[in-house]
Amino acid sequence: MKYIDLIFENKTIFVLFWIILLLSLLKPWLFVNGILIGSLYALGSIGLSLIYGNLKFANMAHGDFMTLSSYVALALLLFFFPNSDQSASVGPFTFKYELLIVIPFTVVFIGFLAVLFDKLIYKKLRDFGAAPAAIALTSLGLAVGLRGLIQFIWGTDSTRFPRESKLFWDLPFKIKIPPDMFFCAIVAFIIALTFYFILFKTKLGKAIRATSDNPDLARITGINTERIILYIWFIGGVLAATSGILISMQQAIITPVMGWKILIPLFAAVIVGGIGNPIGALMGGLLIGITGEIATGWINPSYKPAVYFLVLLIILLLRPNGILGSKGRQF
Amino acid sequence: MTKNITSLKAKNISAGYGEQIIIRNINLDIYESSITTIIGPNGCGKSTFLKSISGIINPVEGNIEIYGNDVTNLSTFELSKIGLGYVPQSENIFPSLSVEDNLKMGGYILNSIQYKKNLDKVLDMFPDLKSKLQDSSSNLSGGQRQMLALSRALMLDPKIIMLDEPTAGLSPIIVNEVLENIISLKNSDLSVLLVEQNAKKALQVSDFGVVFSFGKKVIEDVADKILKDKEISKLYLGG
Amino acid sequence: MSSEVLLKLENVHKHFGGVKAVNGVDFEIYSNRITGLIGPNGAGKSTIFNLITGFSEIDDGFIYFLDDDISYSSPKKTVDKGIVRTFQIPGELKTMSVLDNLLVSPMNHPGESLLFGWINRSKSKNFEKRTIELAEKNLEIVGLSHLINEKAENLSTGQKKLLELGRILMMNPKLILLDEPAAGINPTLIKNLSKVIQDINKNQKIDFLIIEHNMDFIMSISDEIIVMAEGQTLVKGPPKEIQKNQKVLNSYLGYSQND
Amino acid sequence: MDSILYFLIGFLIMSGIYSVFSVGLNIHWGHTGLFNIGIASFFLLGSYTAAIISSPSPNIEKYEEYLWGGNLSQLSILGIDFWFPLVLILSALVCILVAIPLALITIRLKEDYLALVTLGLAETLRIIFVNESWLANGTRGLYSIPRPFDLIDRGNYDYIYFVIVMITLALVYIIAQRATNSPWGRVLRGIKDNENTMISSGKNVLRFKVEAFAFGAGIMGVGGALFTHGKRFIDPITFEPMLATFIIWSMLMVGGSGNNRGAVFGAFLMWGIWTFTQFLPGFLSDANLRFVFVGLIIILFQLYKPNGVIPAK
Repeated sequence: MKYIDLIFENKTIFVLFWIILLLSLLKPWLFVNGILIGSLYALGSIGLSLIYGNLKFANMAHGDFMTLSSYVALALLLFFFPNSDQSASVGPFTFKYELLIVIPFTVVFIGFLAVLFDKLIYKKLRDFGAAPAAIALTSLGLAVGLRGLIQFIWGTDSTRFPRESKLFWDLPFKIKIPPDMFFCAIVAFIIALTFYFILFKTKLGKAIRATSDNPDLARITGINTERIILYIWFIGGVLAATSGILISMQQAIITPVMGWKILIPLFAAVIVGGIGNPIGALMGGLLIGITGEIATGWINPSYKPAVYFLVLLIILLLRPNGILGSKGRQF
Repeated sequence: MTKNITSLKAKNISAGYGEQIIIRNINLDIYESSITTIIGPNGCGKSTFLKSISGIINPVEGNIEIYGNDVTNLSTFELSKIGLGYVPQSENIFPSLSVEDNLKMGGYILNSIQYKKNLDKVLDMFPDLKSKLQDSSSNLSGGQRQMLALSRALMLDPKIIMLDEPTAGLSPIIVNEVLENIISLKNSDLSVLLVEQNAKKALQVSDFGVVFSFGKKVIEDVADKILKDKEISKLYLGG
Repeated sequence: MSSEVLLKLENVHKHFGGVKAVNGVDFEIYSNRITGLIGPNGAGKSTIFNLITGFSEIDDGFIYFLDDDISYSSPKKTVDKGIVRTFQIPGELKTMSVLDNLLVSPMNHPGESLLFGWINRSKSKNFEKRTIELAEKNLEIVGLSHLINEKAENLSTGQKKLLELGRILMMNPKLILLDEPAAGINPTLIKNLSKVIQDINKNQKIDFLIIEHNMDFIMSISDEIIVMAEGQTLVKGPPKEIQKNQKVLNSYLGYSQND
Repeated sequence: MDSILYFLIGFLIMSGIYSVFSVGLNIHWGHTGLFNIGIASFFLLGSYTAAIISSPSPNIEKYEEYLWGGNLSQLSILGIDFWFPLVLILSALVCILVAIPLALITIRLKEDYLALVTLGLAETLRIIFVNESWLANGTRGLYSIPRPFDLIDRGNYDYIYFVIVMITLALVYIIAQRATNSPWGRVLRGIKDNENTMISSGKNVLRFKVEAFAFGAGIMGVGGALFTHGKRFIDPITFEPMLATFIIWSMLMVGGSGNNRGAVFGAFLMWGIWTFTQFLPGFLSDANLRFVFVGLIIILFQLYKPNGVIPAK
């Protein structure tokens, strides 16, 4: 409830909140779509926010990790289940059950890959105390390299997971939901909640927050902060991978630039929610998703990225510390 | 009262930040069940010395031994496991965690039984904290913060504890309280290494006094002698 | 020596979260003097500096400088009025030469405007020439002339403090705030520094407010001492009186009443 | 022999154009520490401005003519020769006008926010030019952009353009060099070294940063205009971040940031590597593999040689 109060504390945010609410009453189907898509943005931005909040730099490679995980999942699927094209799909959904088998492996693989990159790259930068912008620049280099690698291996054309066409669910108020979208949103919420539980209720989560508060002090109390940082990367990688795969499932398309293109809404969500604040990131993701979808009711849908950019600018102008800002609970 | 067992031995320590060397060739022995206080003007390298012992900065040269074992190259978290406690001067609690979680982090490497035991012990020592366990630690007063920082360090049952200006910014009554706590630490067989700006008061409770000046150890003696020495008090105790 | 009120603080408050860093400070300092500001760590001395210079915003109270209200002035405005400061950690510009460190300082350099600097090159050049002359003179005053082309990061801590003083002199100040100028520098340089500060005070009629823990230094150099404790002013007076004052001895110098 | 020379001239033209961008980025990152990862925005703005003001509105006949190689120099409406410097200046101005409000919003905030805003701007501008086909012919792009000083036959024109690019580069270099060596540039270095000291010296740090951002953006605009008249064809895909942003970053990393000479050197070196690796055998010449290389260059230089090959003095 604390967060709801915070929204009402600020007049501008309050007005914007009502505008979005009113617009969504006019076209409720867009609002529902926004929540479903926003939940995926939320998942991606929680991972981004975790790294931003704890390692104090904007990780430009987060999006390309998302892309990579989709391609890795597809590669594993095609390698182990070459016939998944013919197999039956799961329930009302379009994807095949084999995909559900490969996802955990992919996710763990990407988690370890993030840890590996920390050992190879970020650890060195930390050791000689590089500035946040210099670390962000290095992550940009990693993003470029990863995308080049993806395009080199899998080509620049788009692809998709094997799927079977299914009917949309028809609900009142012209609301039409593709079943996949619903599935992905539910999974995203479950993972976001799990992550919240890990961060606030477990010892590891508290150690992560302690390390982020004050790494020197954490070391003094006997916490192996380097290992904590590896956990952070692993969790960040897992969150990136899950959101990447879910987005590819939901949008039924995988492209080498999908991760890069999603960086702006993700960062916008992180900043809206206050950097390092997981609940903020969740709410920010939803807000960005809803705003983007509702905007498509009135303007050309291909301008959605521009809408995200506009939201980012407005937030930076009005509340650069996010809606929840420093008042919200930090990692 | 002091036993003659050397618990911490710093041999020829030089350290600093980056290229800048702040302390040079410092030798210092700390004994079990004793309080040693380092005094000296600001910028003389007292805090740097504690940081180099605790591994937050790596000494450029020199050796550190704890109960005869060379620990020079151990990292900070490993040192805390083998019994070196350290309370930095400022930023010595985790402000985003509750009081209880701060203590939990203090006992991060303990199992749950050990943790409960140590928590009870620490709360007995600082009963003020008991009622505030669920509070956010950022709302504590200066004195309570200092107590939380100290109890956090005590969660690991350290054998040696280093305190960097524990009385800084506290009102005189609380200063006395903190110093009494430090005496009781010594009585439970800990070796205490204290860095203090509040030199006279600290020396009054100490067994040994050390004076740093410009990154060097200039005087080391029994605390009483330093207190009585006219020359020293004129130079360093503001008398 | 005639003295007028230079800087006046009235009931100044500043809180950080629940911590009352400055809790109702009142004092005034007079011109033609060096004033020392002492007190235990955490007494709020550095916060006072930040409030005077606009680096942090005052919660409550007033600050006047030569009868102007500067309570809410930005750092730039206070510098315009003639108050300049140093930081506890010397703020030298590492990768630049000693001379350049001084040259960036003066205000309203026409060459520092991207457009105007191009249009009116001769004016900019003249100003630069005068600035260089002034910088050389000021380096002489602080005794760093021999290091004029050295990179600032290669100086010792003491020399950095002198450099800082030289940099500040370029701004034509009325009042200089020094934050622990003697910390971490060796006794010979401290003597040197006191002499430089006293010379500047006498010859250039620039006043000083100095935070310091080194008692010898501050007592010998100051005309007046203000003692702070727990965010409030405790006492104020000439060094001789302060050294005898029981309140100060209790709170700061560490004597107990029985001593 | 001739064809090799011709190829070399083409290479030098592109290196020169990229040098302009690299010098512009150096004003941002090297001298002031502004993290701009949307060079593409100013690349695009400069290019489209130059193209729109100097070429006639596109239509089918002209497109045919363009495809079949009609007499292109006739297409100019402005008499491009005389006005060419003005085209460059206008391109720079448009970039500056966009850069200033953007900088005002973000520069007082955390340093990485600028990166996000420039990144978002690049993507937004690209979308605008894709969708608003009335503005610049949408995805079909603008073609038959006139060439300045088109005095000789088509086959040898590149020699002339080479001279134009080199003169422009020299001018940009001198301007950048003078600005960064002036008292103005000295304040920028001061801000990069220690912002608090500069604030306490009474400098309006925000103003200096905004000026530096606008200045660098203007230089990038000039680069964009040069690119347009060299390539003679632009469409939104030209401004994908790989070749419009990232490679320029790798150039500055290699050459050494904070130093204009290094920026130019890095541009020539990286464009050389980029160009000549396409003659490598087999998969090694794959463009995507070369993108991996660009990424690696950025990472490795950040890790092992953050000051580049020619570090600042």
